[in-house]
Amino acid sequence: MALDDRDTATKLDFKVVGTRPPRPDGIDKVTGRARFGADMTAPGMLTGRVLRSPHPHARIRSIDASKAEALPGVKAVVTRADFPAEVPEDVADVLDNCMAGDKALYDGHAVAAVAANSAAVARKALKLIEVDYEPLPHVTDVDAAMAPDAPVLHEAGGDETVPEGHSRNVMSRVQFGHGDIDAGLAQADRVIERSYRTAATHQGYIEPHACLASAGPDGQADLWCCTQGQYMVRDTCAAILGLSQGQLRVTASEIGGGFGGKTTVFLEPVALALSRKAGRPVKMVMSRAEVLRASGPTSSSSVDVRLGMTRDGRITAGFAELRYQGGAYPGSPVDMGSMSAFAPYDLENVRTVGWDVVTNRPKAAAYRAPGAPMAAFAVESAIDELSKELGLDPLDVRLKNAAREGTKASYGPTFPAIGLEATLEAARAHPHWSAPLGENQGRGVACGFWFNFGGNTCVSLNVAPDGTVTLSEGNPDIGGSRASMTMMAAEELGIPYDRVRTVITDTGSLGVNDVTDGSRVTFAVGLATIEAARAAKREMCRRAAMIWGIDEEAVVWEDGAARPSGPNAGEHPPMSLAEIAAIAPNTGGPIAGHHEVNAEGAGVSFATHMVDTEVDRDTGAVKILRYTVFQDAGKAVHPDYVEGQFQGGAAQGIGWALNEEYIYGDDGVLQNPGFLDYRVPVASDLPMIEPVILEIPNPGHPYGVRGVGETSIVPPLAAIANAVSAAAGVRMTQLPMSPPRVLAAIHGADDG
Amino acid sequence: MSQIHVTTTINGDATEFLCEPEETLLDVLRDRLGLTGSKEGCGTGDCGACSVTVDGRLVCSCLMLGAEAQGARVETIEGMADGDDLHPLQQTFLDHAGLQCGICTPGILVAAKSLLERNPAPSEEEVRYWLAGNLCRCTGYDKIVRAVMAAADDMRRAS
Amino acid sequence: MVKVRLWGSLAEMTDGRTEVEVEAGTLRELLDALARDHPGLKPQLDRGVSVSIDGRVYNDAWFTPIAPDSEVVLLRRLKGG
Amino acid sequence: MRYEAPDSIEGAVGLLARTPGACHVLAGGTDLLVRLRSETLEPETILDIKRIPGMHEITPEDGGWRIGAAVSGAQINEHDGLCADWPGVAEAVGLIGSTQIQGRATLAGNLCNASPAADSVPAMVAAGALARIAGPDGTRDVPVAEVPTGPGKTSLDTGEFIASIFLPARPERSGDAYLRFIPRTEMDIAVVGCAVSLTLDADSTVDSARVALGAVGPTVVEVETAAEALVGTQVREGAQQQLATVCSAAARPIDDKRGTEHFRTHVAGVLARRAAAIAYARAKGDRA
Repeated sequence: MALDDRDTATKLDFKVVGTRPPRPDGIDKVTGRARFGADMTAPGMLTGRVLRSPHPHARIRSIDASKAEALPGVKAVVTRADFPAEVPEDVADVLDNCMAGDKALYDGHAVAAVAANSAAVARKALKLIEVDYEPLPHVTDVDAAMAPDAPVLHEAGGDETVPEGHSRNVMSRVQFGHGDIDAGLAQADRVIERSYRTAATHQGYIEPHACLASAGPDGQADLWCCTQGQYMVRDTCAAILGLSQGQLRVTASEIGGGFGGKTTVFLEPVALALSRKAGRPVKMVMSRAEVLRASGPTSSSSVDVRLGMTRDGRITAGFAELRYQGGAYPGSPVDMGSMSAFAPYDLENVRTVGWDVVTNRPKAAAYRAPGAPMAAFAVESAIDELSKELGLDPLDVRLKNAAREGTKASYGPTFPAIGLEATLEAARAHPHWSAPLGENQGRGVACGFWFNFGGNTCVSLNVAPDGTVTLSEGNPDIGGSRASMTMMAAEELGIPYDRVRTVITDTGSLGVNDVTDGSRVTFAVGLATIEAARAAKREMCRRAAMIWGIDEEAVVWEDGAARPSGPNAGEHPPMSLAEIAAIAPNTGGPIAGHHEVNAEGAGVSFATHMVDTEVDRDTGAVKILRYTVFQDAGKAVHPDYVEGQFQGGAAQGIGWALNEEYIYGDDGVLQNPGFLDYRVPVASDLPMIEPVILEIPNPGHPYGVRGVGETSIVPPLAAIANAVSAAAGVRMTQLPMSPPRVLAAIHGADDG
Repeated sequence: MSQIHVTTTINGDATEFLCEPEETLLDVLRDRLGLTGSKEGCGTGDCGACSVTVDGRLVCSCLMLGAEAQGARVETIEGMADGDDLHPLQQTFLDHAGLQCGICTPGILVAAKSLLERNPAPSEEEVRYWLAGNLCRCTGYDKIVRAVMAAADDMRRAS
Repeated sequence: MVKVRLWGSLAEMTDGRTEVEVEAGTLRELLDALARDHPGLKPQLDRGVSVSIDGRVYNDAWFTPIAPDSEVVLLRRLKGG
Repeated sequence: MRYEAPDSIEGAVGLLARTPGACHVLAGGTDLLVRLRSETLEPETILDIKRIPGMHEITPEDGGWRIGAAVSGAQINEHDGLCADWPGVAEAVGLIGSTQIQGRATLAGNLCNASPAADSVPAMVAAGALARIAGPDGTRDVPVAEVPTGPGKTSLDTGEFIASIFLPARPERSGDAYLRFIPRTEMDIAVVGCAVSLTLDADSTVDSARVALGAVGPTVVEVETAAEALVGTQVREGAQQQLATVCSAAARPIDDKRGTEHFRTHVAGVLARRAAAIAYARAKGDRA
């Protein structure tokens, strides 16, 4: 069902929601007991390893695995020939990415895999597999890949949206917007036109991909893995391997970070294929180098912006052309970038054009608000530069143009109640905005927008005979969602937090749950949890009515107990949840509530970030001095973990802005596949990050909840670029703003 | 292939194991002894998720051979709580939401314990630099640093 | 009849019209009618779209009601991280 | 692969001599284990020197310090006497990797790994340190600068390994300092490094100096023109400027994933002047 008939009366008097209880998985995680992807073992288990292409682009003429197969201890070798020749269209690229077909399309592309009785034997076996490669010309840069004479990855080329005459590496084109750009620019007092570039970055979860597969000749299979969605893994692997979904049971381990990168499969189908062939369980764990070379980073981008503004700060027109490379297969998030680029603003004339381009790099996977940070970097930088040129306050300019309820969004629809203005007002009123700055220091602000999702959700709430409650849900808990679900169930049932335990089930125990992505879990699973609790309450009221011999309608649930209500209910002492549960066998059997929904209709989310930086003019080094995040959470269920999402997104954005990048050599080989040279922020790089939670209730959720997980990575790139540009006295238009790049910009400005 | 026989002490328990020469201490802990609390995030000493102490010294167990543990005293996350009594750091990480996904948490707790044993009153900057070898991708380190400082306070008050 | 706003590059498949009108009372009827009346849209509809109805985004829920005065906007299929 | 842990220098030398090229010395292991894992190194034998007596010790000798080959960075920075004499060497060692790496990494290992970017090597060169090399013919002492001959290559012969590092007695009125540039605040390999060691005369004028640069050439670069720029000065603005100019001129860096040629050349000068100022203050006895 859709949610148009849902209870949208937003609850205000919370007892549990909004407090900060300890998380239910906490003890396991501080004692080392929690079991993550690589922590599971099985009797008779083999070790699986992948052979990867050393070439960025090569035809695979043949693969001879006979020597590897003959090595004592090797139990199975698989290549693409061990997978079905035909798979459903929607998983064809996923399969090709997990195991190359005719061509290896990037450095690190899987070409074969072995299962052996030890890691040492598996390693040795990989060296015995003979692959006859025919190296082909390669391209890793998005603009170079669009050139007419660029090496072509896929002969078939792009879809019907790509105009004639483009490189076959252009897979699709999108365009959004309304109004007349030229007319709008003509009304402007000043127009700027700038080009921006961002490097590809990786989600950088600390836990490498890992799984343990066990498949039998009867078609039944079990898989344990770290993933953002066990149902996605089940359905994708079943489609790739020709298994039935019901025969494959997938259990999600504790997950050591995902950020979008674990919303697809890499090792899982390979492990299942190896296990099926070897007849033994197979465990596979990626090395960090494999994670960086072959799991999904996000796109690198090249974006042109034209923006017109009047002297008093009104944006008269905004145009952006976005080119994202999504690695070796179509599907970069350029469409999302094109929709979100100008979404924070109420513009009469706005247009974005997006190009999805393939290159010889690993297939891009989702990364926290996929596509939006790069677009916001370009647009928010241009707004900042124009504001400064016109001598205007950058927060005032944003407030003057801010989207609000009734604004026709740049991507089409009309906004309902949204929180952007509230974040801007809060930013302007915050002491950070008026704090003094020293020499070589600069302050930057930027706004960000992200969609939130709902999606397929199925939860079950079971009342135990002693009156405690187990909530079963099907979404891996990345950042504390079990705590939030427990809180919402306790709130709704009117019982203490510690009387509820939330567990995450395997695919066999609940209906389909969409992936933990799109900031959907607290919103959608929370909504289903509330509805499941309400169903259980209705049942408990019915049981109480039977006991009291009165109409069901004459019983209400208040403060954790059924109570008679209304003129004909009579006098009965309230019956608590525990009392009703204890006699459930006498009144009709076990008490449970469940809820299944495709929870569509989620709201959108906005944030404003403010950052102070200091630039060392002699070395180009940038220091983050102070950072404040202002974001609308709708309703913060567990404020600690809402703050954690704000802080974590800002930190990832700081890495993206300053030092993280995929560096390819001229040979098309990734030069920095490790945490030594893929430089994520370390503790000493960062200051405290102050989270300011605003609560503008989402009318589409009974408690007013909005998703909060992704929006926090959208503004930092631009906010930091604006701050560094102010501190260095020169506009930075390319990320990362690594010291050599900042120093070169300072020297360029000095020379000019 | 000849395996090496190693006698060592792990979390106070006398322990013997056989290992291949190339196996790291982390491999031994995880795959031979079932102590999977120490995590492998990189295998190259860049993330700190495998942090343990050896003879009181904080190290990455991925950068040490299992054979080198001969005669040593190894402490891992599994030995941090005393029965059901959590170490003050474990408690403050729960109280201050010092973890999100939790994969870096064991390494950070072991590293932070080693810091507080040397420096009972570290400044924020000292905490940040001491923990610079422990990557966390979820939290932005804010609540981690607060949790360590809070544990230091609690431990000073208790002593 | 329901007015449906199209994104820019879709308009190229409908002879440049950025808004089309179809007879539909639910999301399912809307998607069927679009594919029938505007075959140029079919490849994109088959790849999947999201639909904003009065400011809320829907992907699959066929029986979501649509009123004649509803604001209906086709969107690229949303994806998240 | 075999693991051997001899308990004498002679035993170690014997093993090394018997398995030429296929035996690798394990001290702290922070480089060796990374290379083992990446399979860029597949030795027949790993020779752990940590059970050889003296390898873990810092001992006074002739007014200076002898540092065993297995002494960790953490041990060095916990040694008050050594830190007081050679603060620049101590801070250079202390910059190698994380706290965890400090628990294992050694001066000798940093030297033998022969990375042009090794933090401790410029500091040891500026300090005039000697490496004591044990081998089939006994031991020999060589200046640290002569050990690395190129990226990953050393002048050690078959059967030889470094048994200890000797930091000489620190002259009166002298001080040293090491600075490096990295993109983050920790955990990176030096993009440029610079060590300065100075001795002053009675009126606080530089009497002698050594300046060494890291990561601007295939091996550490000792810049004699930089020493000349400092001698006879009180390291004021003009001398610092000249120092920066000659250090940038002496740099012969490459463009790579860690930095550009332009960046390294410029920052070599920047670090030299900053390090010289610190070394000068230390030599004067200022607490810095």
